[in-house]
Amino acid sequence: MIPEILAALFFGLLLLGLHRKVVARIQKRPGPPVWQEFLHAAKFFWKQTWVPKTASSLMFVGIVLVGIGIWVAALLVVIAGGNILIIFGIYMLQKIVEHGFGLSSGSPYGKFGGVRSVISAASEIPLFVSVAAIALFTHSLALQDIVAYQAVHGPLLLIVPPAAFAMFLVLLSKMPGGPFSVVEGKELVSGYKTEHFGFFRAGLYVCDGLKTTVLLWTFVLVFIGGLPTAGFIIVMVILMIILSFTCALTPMLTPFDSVTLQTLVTGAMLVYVGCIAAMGVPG
Amino acid sequence: MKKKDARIIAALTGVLMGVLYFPYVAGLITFWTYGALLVIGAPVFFLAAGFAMMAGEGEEDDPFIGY
Amino acid sequence: MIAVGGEPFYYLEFGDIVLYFSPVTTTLFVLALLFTLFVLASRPERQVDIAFGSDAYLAKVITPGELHFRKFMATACGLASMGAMVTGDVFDFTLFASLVGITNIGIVAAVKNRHVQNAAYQYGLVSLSATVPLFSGAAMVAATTGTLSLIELAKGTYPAVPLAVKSFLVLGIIGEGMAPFYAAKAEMFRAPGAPYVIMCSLSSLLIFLRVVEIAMTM
Amino acid sequence: MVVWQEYSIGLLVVLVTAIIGFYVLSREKDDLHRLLLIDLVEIPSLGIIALLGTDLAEALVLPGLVVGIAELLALGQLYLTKEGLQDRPVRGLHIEVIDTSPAPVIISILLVIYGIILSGFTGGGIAGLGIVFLFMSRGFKENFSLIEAAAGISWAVWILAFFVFMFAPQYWYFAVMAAGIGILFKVMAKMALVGTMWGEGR
Repeated sequence: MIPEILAALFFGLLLLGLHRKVVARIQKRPGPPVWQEFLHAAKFFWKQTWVPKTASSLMFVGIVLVGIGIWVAALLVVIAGGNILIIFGIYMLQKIVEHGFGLSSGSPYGKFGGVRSVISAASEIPLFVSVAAIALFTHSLALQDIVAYQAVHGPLLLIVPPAAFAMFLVLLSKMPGGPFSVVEGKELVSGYKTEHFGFFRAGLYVCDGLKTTVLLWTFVLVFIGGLPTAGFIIVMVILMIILSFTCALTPMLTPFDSVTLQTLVTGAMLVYVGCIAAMGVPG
Repeated sequence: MKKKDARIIAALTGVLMGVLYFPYVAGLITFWTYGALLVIGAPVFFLAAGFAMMAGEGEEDDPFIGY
Repeated sequence: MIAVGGEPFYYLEFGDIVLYFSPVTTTLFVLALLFTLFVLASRPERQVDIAFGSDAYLAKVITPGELHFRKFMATACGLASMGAMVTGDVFDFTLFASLVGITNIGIVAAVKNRHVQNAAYQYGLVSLSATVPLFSGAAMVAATTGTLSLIELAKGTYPAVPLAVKSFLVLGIIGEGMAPFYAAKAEMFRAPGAPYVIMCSLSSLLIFLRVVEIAMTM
Repeated sequence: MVVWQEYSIGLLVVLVTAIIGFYVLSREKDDLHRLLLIDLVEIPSLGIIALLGTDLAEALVLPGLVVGIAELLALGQLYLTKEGLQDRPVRGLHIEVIDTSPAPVIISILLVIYGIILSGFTGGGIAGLGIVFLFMSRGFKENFSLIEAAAGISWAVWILAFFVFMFAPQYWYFAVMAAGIGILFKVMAKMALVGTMWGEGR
């Protein structure tokens, strides 16, 4: 299992590097090398580190533990073909982790970043509506059942495209520089990350790497189905490039607009799922 | 946390995770038992290693409050 | 049965009150437990505020009395969310949810900050009115099926719970502290005392995850 | 089928009440009035539970009521701190008839006797109401520790009765009596505390 975790971490960081590269090229910049995020993580790990004077020290350190722990757990759940409700639960917990990162230091910038991450909670509601849409078809939320269902009936991407779109928005809301990334607005310095430096920041990169892999992998598993390893890698890279294009070509919304848009999407999804449930599921 | 303690914790978790990998591959312990160990052990190992190598010696900092 | 939360692997029975541990509920339970332990063990941060118009900045310190009260409230909130995670009874779940609402107010009630108190008050009004759909959802589950036990409902032998009743239940939980009503709550997080304030957002998150599981199980 | 129809009609009535309550709540802008109105909105939820019409409903109304009241009290306290009203002196009513005539005493004695006859939770509520009325009309200057102790002991009796139910079911009659009397005293004492909570001299 250790090789899988390391591979997922490395791959996730490379994907994030690719994201930066694509965004830079769209903006006619050369951009950093693809392995830049990995270099960052390594660099931060070998920096002298301490806990700020004003911080709630146990929380400050413990939240890094929680952050890494939950994403390792999420990866294991994906590997084992476990329940997607757990994965999405962990996805939502990422918000708490960001919140904890921000608030535990006592820094005003961290605090505002944390509060923004709480506001971005609206992005989670479309998630559950799409989960409901999936469950209507597959009658199970275990990843292996969903994959087995798709092996018979074809990818869910074609069966429930709106659910895939909603989940795509969810992925987008966790991408750096995306339209819903209110947590990372430039007026907040580094937002919730401001005070976590040194190996704490390296831990954040570990979280980000694992998170990217887990979320993209889950998306591919849920909406496209089982593939050979090389297939997974190719599809995830393509997905990442699509996400990067979306991020680069859309403005960052204000927190209010972001919440409004996501609530509207949720409403549309609710109507859609209601229609499916009312008409009865084919097959 | 003292650097020495951190070193011990890092070594312990690292060795435990490394050693128990073989019984897991051999099928002696279940996926979730080893998984639970990793979920707890990986972050602890990461942080303890960080503390052991790079914990600051001097006075703590004030937080960043602006340029 | 839709095995939404996975098959339960342990039942803890107190008479007819049954707690059950399935993969999903256990994960959520462990998370609630973890953060409750954080609350118990950690000290609050000293929040730094910039004094505008000068170079000065000041750190807010939480007094011991306030600290104890808030620690108690945050712990109670953690216990209530733990209970809500593993309970096998719809009505118990709604009770735990509204208990979480009360303790959430309690966590920030002692903060001497008008914005925070205003936000907590507005949130309290919303969450109190949300008990109407919440309790009536649970009561209507009993009325339409004849049982409140999730384990019995999951077997599929009872009549199906109508969609309207499920949406009542979910609406109640959303009112207890999810978006879009969350907007009333966000201001509460300006309060100093990170470990305690975090319980506010954690508990509502966990409860929402659980209600999704419950609504899909029924 | 008849029952189902009754239930639906009841449900309709309660839901209409709830909608009226929510409408009023959305129109009201003053914080204090909203707090008062929210109590009105809370009642339909208890109504829906009561519509079940079984003894399960009775068991469910109670915790629902308690949670609602607890939330209301918490909000009330929050309102006081929010508006900075804690230090304001509170004065009793001081209506001459109530201050001097024996009527409040007689009314409260009647209520207490009726409560004791009913016994149990309802009886405790009614007897407690009598004592609340007495304390509110006459004022009460003693310390609360005696009432609190009484409430605590009767609560312990109530819990003990439940243990008797569990471990020695053959003594059920004794346990029923103990539980009934225990809850009677407990509710009565707690309500009496409510009556003295905002006494004079603060």
